[in-house]
Amino acid sequence: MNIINLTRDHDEDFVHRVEEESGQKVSLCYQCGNCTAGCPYTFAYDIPVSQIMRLVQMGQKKTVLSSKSIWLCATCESCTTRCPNNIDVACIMDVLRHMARREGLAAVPQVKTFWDSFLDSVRAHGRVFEMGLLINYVTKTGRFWTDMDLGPKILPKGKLALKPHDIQGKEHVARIFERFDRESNS
Amino acid sequence: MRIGVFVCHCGSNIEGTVDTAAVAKATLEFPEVVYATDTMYACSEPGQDGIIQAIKEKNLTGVVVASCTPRMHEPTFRKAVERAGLNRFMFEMANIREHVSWIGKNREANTNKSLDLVRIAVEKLRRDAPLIPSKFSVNKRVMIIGGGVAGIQAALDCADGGLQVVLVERESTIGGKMAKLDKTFPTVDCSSCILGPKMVDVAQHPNITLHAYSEVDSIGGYVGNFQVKVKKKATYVDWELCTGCGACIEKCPSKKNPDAFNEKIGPCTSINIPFPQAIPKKAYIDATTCRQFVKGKCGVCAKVCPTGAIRYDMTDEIVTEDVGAIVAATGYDLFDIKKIPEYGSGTYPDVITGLQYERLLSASGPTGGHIKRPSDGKEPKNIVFIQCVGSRDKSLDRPYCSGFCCMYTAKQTILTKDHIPDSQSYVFYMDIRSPGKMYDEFTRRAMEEYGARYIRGRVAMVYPKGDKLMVRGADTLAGTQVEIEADLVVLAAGAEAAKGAPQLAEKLRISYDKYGFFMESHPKLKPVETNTAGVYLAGSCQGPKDIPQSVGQGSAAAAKVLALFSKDMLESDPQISRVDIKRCVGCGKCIMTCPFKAIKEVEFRGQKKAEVIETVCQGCGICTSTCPQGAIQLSHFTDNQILAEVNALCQS
Amino acid sequence: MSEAIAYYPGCSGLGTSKEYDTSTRAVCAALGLSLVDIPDWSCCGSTPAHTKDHTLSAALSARNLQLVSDMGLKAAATPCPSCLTNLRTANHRIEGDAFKAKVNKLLDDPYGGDVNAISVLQALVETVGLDTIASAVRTPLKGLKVACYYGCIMNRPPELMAFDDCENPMAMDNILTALGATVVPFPLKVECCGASYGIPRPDVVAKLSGKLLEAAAGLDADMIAVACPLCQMNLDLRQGQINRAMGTSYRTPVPYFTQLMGVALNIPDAEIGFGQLNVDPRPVLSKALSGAD
Amino acid sequence: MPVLTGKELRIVGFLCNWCSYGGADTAGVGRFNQPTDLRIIRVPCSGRIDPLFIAKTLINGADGVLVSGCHPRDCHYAEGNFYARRRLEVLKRFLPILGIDPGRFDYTWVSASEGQRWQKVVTAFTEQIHTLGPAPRFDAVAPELLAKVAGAISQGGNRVAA
Repeated sequence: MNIINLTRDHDEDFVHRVEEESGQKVSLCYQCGNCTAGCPYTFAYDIPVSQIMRLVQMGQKKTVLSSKSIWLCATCESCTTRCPNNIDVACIMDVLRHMARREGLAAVPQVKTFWDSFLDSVRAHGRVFEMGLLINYVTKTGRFWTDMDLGPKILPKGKLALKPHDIQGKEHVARIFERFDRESNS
Repeated sequence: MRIGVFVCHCGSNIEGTVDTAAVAKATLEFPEVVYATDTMYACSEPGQDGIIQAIKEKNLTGVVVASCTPRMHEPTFRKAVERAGLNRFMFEMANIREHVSWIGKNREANTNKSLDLVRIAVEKLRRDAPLIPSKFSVNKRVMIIGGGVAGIQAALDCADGGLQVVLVERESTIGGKMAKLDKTFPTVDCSSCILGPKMVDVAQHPNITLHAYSEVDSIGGYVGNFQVKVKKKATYVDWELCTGCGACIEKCPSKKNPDAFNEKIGPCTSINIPFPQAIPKKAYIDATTCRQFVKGKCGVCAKVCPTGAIRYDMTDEIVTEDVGAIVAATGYDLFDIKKIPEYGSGTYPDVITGLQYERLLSASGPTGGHIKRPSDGKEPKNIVFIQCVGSRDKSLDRPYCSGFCCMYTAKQTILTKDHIPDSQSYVFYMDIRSPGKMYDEFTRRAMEEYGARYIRGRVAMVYPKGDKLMVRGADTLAGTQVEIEADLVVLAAGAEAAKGAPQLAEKLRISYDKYGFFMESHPKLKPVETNTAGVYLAGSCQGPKDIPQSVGQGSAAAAKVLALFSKDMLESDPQISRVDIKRCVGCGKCIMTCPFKAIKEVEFRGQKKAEVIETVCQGCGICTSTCPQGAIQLSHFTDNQILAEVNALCQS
Repeated sequence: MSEAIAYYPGCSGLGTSKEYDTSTRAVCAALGLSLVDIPDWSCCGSTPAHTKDHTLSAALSARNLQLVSDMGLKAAATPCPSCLTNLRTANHRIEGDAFKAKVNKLLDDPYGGDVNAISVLQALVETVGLDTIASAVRTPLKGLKVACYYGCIMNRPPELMAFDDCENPMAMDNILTALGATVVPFPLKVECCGASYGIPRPDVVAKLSGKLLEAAAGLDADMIAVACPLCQMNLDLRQGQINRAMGTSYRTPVPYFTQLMGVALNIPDAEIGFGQLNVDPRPVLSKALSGAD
Repeated sequence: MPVLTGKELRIVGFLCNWCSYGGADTAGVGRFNQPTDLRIIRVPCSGRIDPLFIAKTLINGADGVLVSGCHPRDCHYAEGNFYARRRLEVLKRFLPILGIDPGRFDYTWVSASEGQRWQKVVTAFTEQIHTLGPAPRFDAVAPELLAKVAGAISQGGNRVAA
């Protein structure tokens, strides 16, 4: 286990960024563990959410942003709802993902790929084209076995349209993404 | 007037951000200021001597001290100037610590502001007149409100000190929360064995009058002479005749009412005596469940009562008690665990409070001291204790620590092992708070000798699975989620202010905090006094306390009352309203607005005039701002004085 | 007839949760709740958008809220909790002027922040009301034992969603009770099913949804009624995957609550769309309703 | 020099001894930083505050006046703050007649335990006055007008009459 030198390795700027972007005060956390206790994903996390909060308090930017946990949080709001100090923990997890993206980190790449595929679909069609999303995801990850078993169950029901329902104003939606890209790069 | 100004450094507390020497020097420009100096600690012995010496040497006739809040040291300095031969009301303070040096670090602004505050103190002092207090007699009876262990202790100490005591208790028996406990920490003493004799002492003490099943209705008067109206709620039993034999309870056909004494985990009859050691041991009828009241017919208790004590037509009665001092010892109530639905309280019967668990442990409880879980009466093997339920929780507006839960939970794990040797206790905690003599050792014993498994973390939810309760929590030390299949879940419900506490505080004219706990006069130095003279506090009504702390406060409050009553006459505060009868037109508006009925109408040369009753006036000044003529003036807060302060601040 | 509410079906309503959309429309029409389609609505961004950026997420939602405003309406209802969360979060964040300006910078038509978003479930309980629902019942669901599962974000966090109890919501329970069904006290009403991890992390869904199926079976529920397309897909379509992963053999029908309302209100089968589900509820349903147990 | 020119404005507070003065003390003990503009005049009870004090303070050149007493029902003198509330409400309505921006006066309730609340109150009120800026200089207000206002307010202050 690494020794953390608290005089040198405490990234106060990181703490401030998290607080600013989430609107939450991380010093309110007294480490009761209620978030970890209620989190349905604790079993899948590499760092339990209460320790993510602790590491944020300690300014451990690299450890936090490289964790798998931040990509496995489903924003189910269990932590936020039950936090005795009214900290919006789920929002902090969201913000940590934003920061990880900016640092080019994604410890669970297939989750990021799936989300990106989803947004690509929205950008192209104005709405999610589910079949296209799946094909896009499978192509990007090379996980060709993904949900193959579900095909026979779902295709005959006509639920998965084979062609996208583009909306008329899809350019409006595309422009939202374009402006967003421009704003984030400026 | 010859005024001296003393600007205190208060060590570095003031001097750190205020140039006290510059303030002192500048005040010499103020009218009638003939002497000014800065001083290290004005309240210390050399500091006070310096003031006295200056008064004598410089022939000062008035003194301003610029230091801390007058709420702290005004009496100290008034005594000092009196020792130097001045009238003690020829003194004013400027609060340059709490209101200046402690709330900002800008030395220039603070120095400037301090000078302003001295300026208004000087202007006020220039218009002060010497005042002489008058004396009034004291009624040496004391009322104790609340018959828990704090109130019992206060009552016994006052009564042993020779005072007449009136003890008022809301329930039908005294004993409070302590009477419900099985054992006490850290000695594992039997609670009713140590409290019971004290309760008997109350009953037998010739100096104590007990009004049980009674509540304070209204309070009038002031220190030394309060009039308290006490509502004696109808018990429907003539307590003069009731012998406490229990025949009525045996025969009462309404047997399935939730028993408040047993924290509603057991049934009781509509006519009841809460527990065997009850004081007074008298029966009372709960009219909300009694068949005679609900259905209009029954009458069984009246038939079986050997002394004919049942009175269905009894009504509430008001009695007036005249007392000279009041001790509030109204205790606390438990946090309502239903406010945390994820723990399933209210939904799952086997999720209970710590106090309910005490009743399950107690030999006089509903299970005769056998731990049986409420749902099916089975003996639980895995028992989960959850701490801080309604404590240290901002989201529930209960950010404070209730103080005693850590200790009673440790005790309960020990008792659980004693009752059920093959049981396993689990305790979810955030921090163990055990600062008391033998307290921490006690929690260690629970773990080391009794094998209680302590888990550092909170519980997110409790849900049923078969006949078990799944407890899902976290072990933050291991960094993992944990699950326990529990048979019984005990919630360490936090303490909150007793129901009705704010209303009682308003009757007593004392302050309470945002949670309903009563405010002491000073958090460190006047823990049992209030800001209302003659009203004292004891026990958990001021904030959560364990038994020894409550008992200590009961004795402390008694000592305060005994000290107050050691004098036959009290001095009234002379800062009261006075009528200029030349200006008074007898309109009577002041009489109507005075909250204390301290102004009366008198005839003066055939004309109606107002007159202030000196010892009744409390000095609020409402009359002064009501009087259309400016004829009634509150001494030391006259219109002229306040306007002089205003002008001093507005001059540029 | 109550005031019209704009209707936002959400992307899955056109695909994987078609039957939720058709049954919702049919039930609301039968109960006199007027839902008006939002012309040319677009995706709210769902989870992927808010995990990328809050301004982007709010802009994708705000485009739709502004379309509602253009219709002259003040409220939009959506059957999908994920859409609902995004629409409500956008509204909440836009209360801050700085954030609002950032969002409007991304939009063609700026959004004023004047449209409230609610769930179809809330509209049914609060606008239509339980009494009206009860009196519209033609085929009472007597004998049917249902576990109501709300999903994790229909009611959470309570400050944002401002509807029903966040730990023990009762809206769906009350509706099904009004339909004549027996509702079991399902303790995991708001536990997460695994959400959108079905594709990237099916193991996670198997574990979480498996727990829900187990709890419902433990209470002898005939079926689990749901209100969320994602929950439905995880519990129903992936039930086979779950069984394989957990070594179980559940065949628990997981209909939308609006489908069960459709049965009680005698809505035509085509609009109820039971045939669209993986585990067909009809056998269990007819068995329960016929009283043969 | 009563205030620091260019930095501070002239703000006068009237605080009851038992609650708000204590609350300001609690704020000090807790080291809750506050702007330095406010000067506090201690009175026993908010019921002692004659609305004319406030009018005169504003007319004499103060930029703002803040009154604070015990929370309703928590008055040390039982009902002083009820009288205060009635009178101060009336005063608020009369300030524009005197040509005074009503934003320059406010009243609030702060208990002795509410140090943090006091900090917030002082900070917010000081900001409010700084937003309004220095008060315009008054040419002498006609004494008859002041007397008229005084009469109206004292009517409002009398429970029986009102």
